[in-house]
Amino acid sequence: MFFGFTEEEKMVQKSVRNMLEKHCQTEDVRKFMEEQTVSNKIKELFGNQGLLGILEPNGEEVTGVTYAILIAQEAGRALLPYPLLENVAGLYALKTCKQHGDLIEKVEAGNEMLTIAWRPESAEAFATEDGYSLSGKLCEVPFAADADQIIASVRISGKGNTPQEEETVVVISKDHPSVSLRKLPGTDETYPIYDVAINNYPLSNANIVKGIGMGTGHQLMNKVKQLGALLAASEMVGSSERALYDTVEYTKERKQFGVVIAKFQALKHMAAEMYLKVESAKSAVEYAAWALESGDPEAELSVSIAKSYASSAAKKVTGDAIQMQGGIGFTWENDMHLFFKRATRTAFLYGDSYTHNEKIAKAAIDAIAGASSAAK
Amino acid sequence: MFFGFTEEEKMVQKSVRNMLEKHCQTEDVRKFMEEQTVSNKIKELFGNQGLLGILEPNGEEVTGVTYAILIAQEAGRALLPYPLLENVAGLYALKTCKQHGDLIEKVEAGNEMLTIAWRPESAEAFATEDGYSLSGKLCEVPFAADADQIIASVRISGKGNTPQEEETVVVISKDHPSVSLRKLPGTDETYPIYDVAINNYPLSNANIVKGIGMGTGHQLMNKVKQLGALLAASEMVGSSERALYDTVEYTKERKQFGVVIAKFQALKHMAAEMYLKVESAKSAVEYAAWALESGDPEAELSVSIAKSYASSAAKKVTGDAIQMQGGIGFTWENDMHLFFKRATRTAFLYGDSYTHNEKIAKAAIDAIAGASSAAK
Amino acid sequence: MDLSFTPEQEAYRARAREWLLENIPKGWGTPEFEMPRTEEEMGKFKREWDRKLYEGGYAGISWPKEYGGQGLTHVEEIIFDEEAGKLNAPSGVNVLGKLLLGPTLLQFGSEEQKKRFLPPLLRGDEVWCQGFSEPNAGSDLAALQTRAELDGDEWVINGQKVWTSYAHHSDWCFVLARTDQEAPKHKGISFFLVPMDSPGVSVRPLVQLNENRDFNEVFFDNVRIPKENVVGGVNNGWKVAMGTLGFERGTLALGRQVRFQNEFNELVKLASEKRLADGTLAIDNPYYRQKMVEVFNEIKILRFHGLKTISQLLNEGKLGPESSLQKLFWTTMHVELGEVAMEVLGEEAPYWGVESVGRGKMQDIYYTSRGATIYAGSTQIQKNIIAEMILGMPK
Amino acid sequence: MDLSFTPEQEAYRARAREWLLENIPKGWGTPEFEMPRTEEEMGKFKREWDRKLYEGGYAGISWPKEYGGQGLTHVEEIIFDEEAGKLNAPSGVNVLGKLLLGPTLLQFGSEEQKKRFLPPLLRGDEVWCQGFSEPNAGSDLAALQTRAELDGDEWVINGQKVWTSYAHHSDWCFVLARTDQEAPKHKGISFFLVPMDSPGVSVRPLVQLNENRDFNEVFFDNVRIPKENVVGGVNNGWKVAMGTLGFERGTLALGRQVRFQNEFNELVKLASEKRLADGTLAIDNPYYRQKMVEVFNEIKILRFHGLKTISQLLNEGKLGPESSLQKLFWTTMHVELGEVAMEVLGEEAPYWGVESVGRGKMQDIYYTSRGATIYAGSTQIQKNIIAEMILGMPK
Repeated sequence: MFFGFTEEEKMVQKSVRNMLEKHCQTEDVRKFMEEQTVSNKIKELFGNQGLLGILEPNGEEVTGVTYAILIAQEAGRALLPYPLLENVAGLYALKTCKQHGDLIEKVEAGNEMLTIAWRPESAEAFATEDGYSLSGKLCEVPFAADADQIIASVRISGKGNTPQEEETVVVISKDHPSVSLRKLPGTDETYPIYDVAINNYPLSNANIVKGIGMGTGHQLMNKVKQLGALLAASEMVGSSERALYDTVEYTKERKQFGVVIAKFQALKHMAAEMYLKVESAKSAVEYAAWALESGDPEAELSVSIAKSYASSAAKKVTGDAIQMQGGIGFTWENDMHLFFKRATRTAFLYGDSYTHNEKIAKAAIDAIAGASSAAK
Repeated sequence: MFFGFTEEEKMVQKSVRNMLEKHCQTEDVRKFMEEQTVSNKIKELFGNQGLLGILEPNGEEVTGVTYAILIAQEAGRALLPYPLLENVAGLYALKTCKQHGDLIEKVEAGNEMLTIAWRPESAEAFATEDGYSLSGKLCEVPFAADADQIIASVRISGKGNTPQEEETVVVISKDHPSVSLRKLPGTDETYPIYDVAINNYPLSNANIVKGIGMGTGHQLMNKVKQLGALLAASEMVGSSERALYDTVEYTKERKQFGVVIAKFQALKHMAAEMYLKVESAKSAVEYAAWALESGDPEAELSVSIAKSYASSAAKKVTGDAIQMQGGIGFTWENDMHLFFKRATRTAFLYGDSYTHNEKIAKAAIDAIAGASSAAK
Repeated sequence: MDLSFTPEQEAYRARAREWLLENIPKGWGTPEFEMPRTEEEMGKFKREWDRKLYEGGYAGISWPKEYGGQGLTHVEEIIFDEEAGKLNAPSGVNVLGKLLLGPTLLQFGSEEQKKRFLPPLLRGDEVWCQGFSEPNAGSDLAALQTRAELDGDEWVINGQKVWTSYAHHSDWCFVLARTDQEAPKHKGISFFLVPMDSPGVSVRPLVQLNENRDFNEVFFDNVRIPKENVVGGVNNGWKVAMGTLGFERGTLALGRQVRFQNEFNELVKLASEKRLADGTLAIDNPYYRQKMVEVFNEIKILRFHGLKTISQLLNEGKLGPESSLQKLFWTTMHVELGEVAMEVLGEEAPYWGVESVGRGKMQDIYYTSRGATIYAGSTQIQKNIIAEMILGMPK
Repeated sequence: MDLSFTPEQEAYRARAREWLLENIPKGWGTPEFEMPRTEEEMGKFKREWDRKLYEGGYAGISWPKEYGGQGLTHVEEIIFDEEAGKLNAPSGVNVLGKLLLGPTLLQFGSEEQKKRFLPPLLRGDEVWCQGFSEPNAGSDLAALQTRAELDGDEWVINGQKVWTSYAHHSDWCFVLARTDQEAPKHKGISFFLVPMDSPGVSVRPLVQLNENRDFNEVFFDNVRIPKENVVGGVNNGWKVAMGTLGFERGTLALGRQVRFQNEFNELVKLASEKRLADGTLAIDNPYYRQKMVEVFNEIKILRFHGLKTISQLLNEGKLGPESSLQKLFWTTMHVELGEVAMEVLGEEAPYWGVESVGRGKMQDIYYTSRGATIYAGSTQIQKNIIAEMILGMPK
């Protein structure tokens, strides 16, 4: 029984934090917001550290999840303008297939960048002479403009009796002429999102990661989505924790009515409630990481709990941080709005609270009800 | 434009408050909780003051609603162990029919007591030689043991093409041998509730208040339920307002850490939020009273808004009052739990928040959606 | 209790509506309408609207005729506000002049001041901004450090203000400054009228988190103004300012309420088109439905509060601390409206586009509502006021 | 991170479960079970259970063998608590002895005290109650006025305690009393062990709002106890008491969590039978469904918090101020559970009967949960502690 982190895990977290405190200050984040191009420095750092390939498939289990949530937490804390989640979860996906060694190497080294199409709307491939031709729309693809390869789950027509069986995970080159992007305007400019339109992309076997009529594509994408949701939850823990602590420090300096405002009980109690939410989200994320890592039967449930709770918590905490800082917290110059907007985006993507709660209801509540009616 | 009360209205409210402050202190309420019998003094007082018959039907409008909410507010403030709502709304029902003059007189004088079956479960009457025979169950009948007459909406079989058309409002004698009672155990012992079972009660024309195959019974009961819900909402305004002010006074006396606890900002802010809720519920009740009184087309909607909002508000305010008073607030000796339990009961009866919100959704939200889709 | 309007008032409403329909710029509120692109053009556009209102007889509706007003009552004022709200009419640039300075001058100003300042204010010739808050005097307004010293016939003002809405469009600013350094902090403050084109006044825009640029910092560097530009007497500025803030918190309730109702209606429209994962519409889903109704109920209750306030103003001529209740209520409700709207949008909440149904309106509510709980007396300050002034809990 | 149990621990779990199944009184938890009718009989029943636990080897699981414990770890303790919780096993009467006094003596007691008091405590021969709070010392515990004065070889205690759970069933009471009137209020307090049958001790039951009669007032009128019945040194009682309260807030988390999970399961059962006005089941209605899941998530997270606490206890040997977080979390969650349960019941919420599905269980949660946010350090006090001790915000 050990609910905590090893010295090695703590060291990795600390080194990522130090690295990002140095190279990803909010000025750097604001610079990204204007230029919308991932800095080479960031790519290089993550490549050099060998952190991106931290997840490894191992049957039903996934190794490295504990490291991954600690790294994602730091990405959230730093408002990292880089698709960390997509590269970490994407590399996991590639590693489930033997033929992508070259790409894996490039991505791990920071020389190529992945992204993931979290919500493929209607992408479907039809057989051609040489393979398949893929067309359709991929929604909510982060950093698509900067990414080199897109991982997506698409249907290959006729390769299964159900849409689910047809689902196949593929990796495609973003720069192919059949691929076009449209940036979705949003408030979180630290993590741009694109719609991707595909018009007759020639798919060959080399593009396949998992699937073709076995339902395994669906299974893999489901696991990748769990990893995405968990890392997103951990990101939110990091960003809301920093919003809380930065705000608490501010209240210790800001004076009104002759005293530092940290002395006002109303603000103390707000801060205590924020702390409660951050710590609770953190426990939920940590537990779910262990569950995924150890192949616990409640792993998927635990991920949904973590994402649902962390989403509500992060919106509330970062919103309250603005309130606690008062007028200054509502200005563009102040960093709080960056945390609030990032938390808001992350809360609604990777499955919002309603969606995960409904999954939980199906898995747990209906089971309890079923057990009790069966017992009668 | 006058959103307020006339001097006369204020005087009536004041006189009821004075009367109840004298004759319905919490010791009196606690005595009722043990004996479960309405005090003759209370019956006599309401009879003498001529307050019970304050509502008068006037086409679609109802006169006297403003007075009625002020009286109900005082009943709530005093935790009055007497079916005020049922007698006021019940007299209104009787007055829509010409033949109940004698009964009206007796009830107004405090010599007989009415109650209302707010949720008739399955009461149905069948034709016999002399009239009809009524059997079935009436749910949630307050003070049934003490009441002389029960007003209920029942179906008269065959007198209409729909159950709604068959609905008929009747008044029946509680003491008839075909009527039996079962007290429902509950936490609010200031307002006991009964299930009433009826087994072949002989209904004659003399029992009819409204209906017999015209759908007018349904309409009347609908109006009576609106009056009940509104008066219940006003009751809750009274009880939560008193819980708030009594608690605020307590915090001005109770000392901890060397100062009166009213100085703690956390308690001040709780009190401010409670005040906001009480005042908002009050505005909603007052507006709805005016709407009913003036036959406003949004009257029914306004009643639902008032009951829904007041229900949530009263539960929260009276619950927070216990919290503000601390350990002493959680004891039986302290009066706060009486307010909390009364507010809880009143919140869930007369239509709970969910039910009224769904009515509002049907009336307003769906209308907005319909208008916008029609506009396309 | 009489919440109906007289036939005369209903006729006024009809005329107001007709005037608005004729005068609101064509296409306003539709995607086709070409909005002014720069802050400067926006200022001009809004001032144009202020001028139209004046010409139409809809400026200073309840103010005395002798100062350029219409000499009607608050009822006509709220009727006009409601109608303007229903049609989502543009707002003018002289909001603070009409809402705050006008009532303040009517209550505390000298006859000369009223005659000099009110008519051009209503005509849209002189736009006003408010110089109250300072970097170190937010919630604790009385801690303000801007100072004014008498030098011959002129006051010399030095200091910095912040959160000054519309300063960049304004001709005048009403400014609180310390005139007695020795007095207790509430007692040495005066209320000044300062031309924005005075030498030494400079304005720096402050961008808000919702990317609005309405707020500014204003710097006063040896700004000289005539001795008589004090309202309500030297060192009496705190009392005047408290009156001003009461106006800020209390009135405008009904016009605002109608605009919230419009926003809510747009949310319902979205919910009636938004398909959930299970294929049903959000509007038919009890979870979203109940949440939306909870907000709807509060929007309605806001109207009731507003009617009560107006009624009190009509019958007693003034507002009490219940204006704090009003401000606390609507700002909290607006945050909830934004949150529920985002929940309804779900995975589409974080981004939007011109082709999306909501056109970013819901996101705008979500972000913008976070400002109103801070400015004009934060939620925390309003709760203090309610606890202390209404419930009598000790400081 | 390793949240699994070893095969040995799993074997312990299986044995514990088996023992519980054999030893929990037959019919316990079913409507047929004949519950003790009087408070006195209830006390006897619970003490009987304490004795059974001792005989079974399930008392003082993590306490040293030399004092009558089992010499195992906190892991076995939580395993037993979880299994007892799953079966809704009865609770004993010596809760405060085991939860608070035992750990306090183990940390602060002399060797003689441990030897004298711990074994009979575990055997169920000596039941303990806690004499901390006073009418004027609730949240401000250090303001206590009960005093103890040395008279020869004895302390003489005078004063009044309140909220003393189980005093009417207890043999001993651990009491905080002031031993130095002159010292600053935290510095003149000592921690005493007082036999309840001493002349001058009297007990008056306090009925709670949920009609429970577990609490009492206890009066000390010239009660004389031996000089050596002080724990942790004279005038050092505040430090000892703070240790005691840490135990109160932090441990027992997992057993409690399982009981909440049981309550939640009963709610789900109700929701799967409760028909709404539109004929559908509450459990299929997204509104109730989402609300229930929100509570479910928090019950699960309570378990994660509990595992973390236990892990800390195992690895670092002590708990920090995060026990406040735990208490704040579960008490708030329990209030929500009660509220959601009542909402699901709807019009049936305010009353119940033996024939109703919930048998009043949900109402019991609704009302009882209002006490836990007050006792053992109210919500407000826990938030103060978190802000000051964890976040470092100044007093």
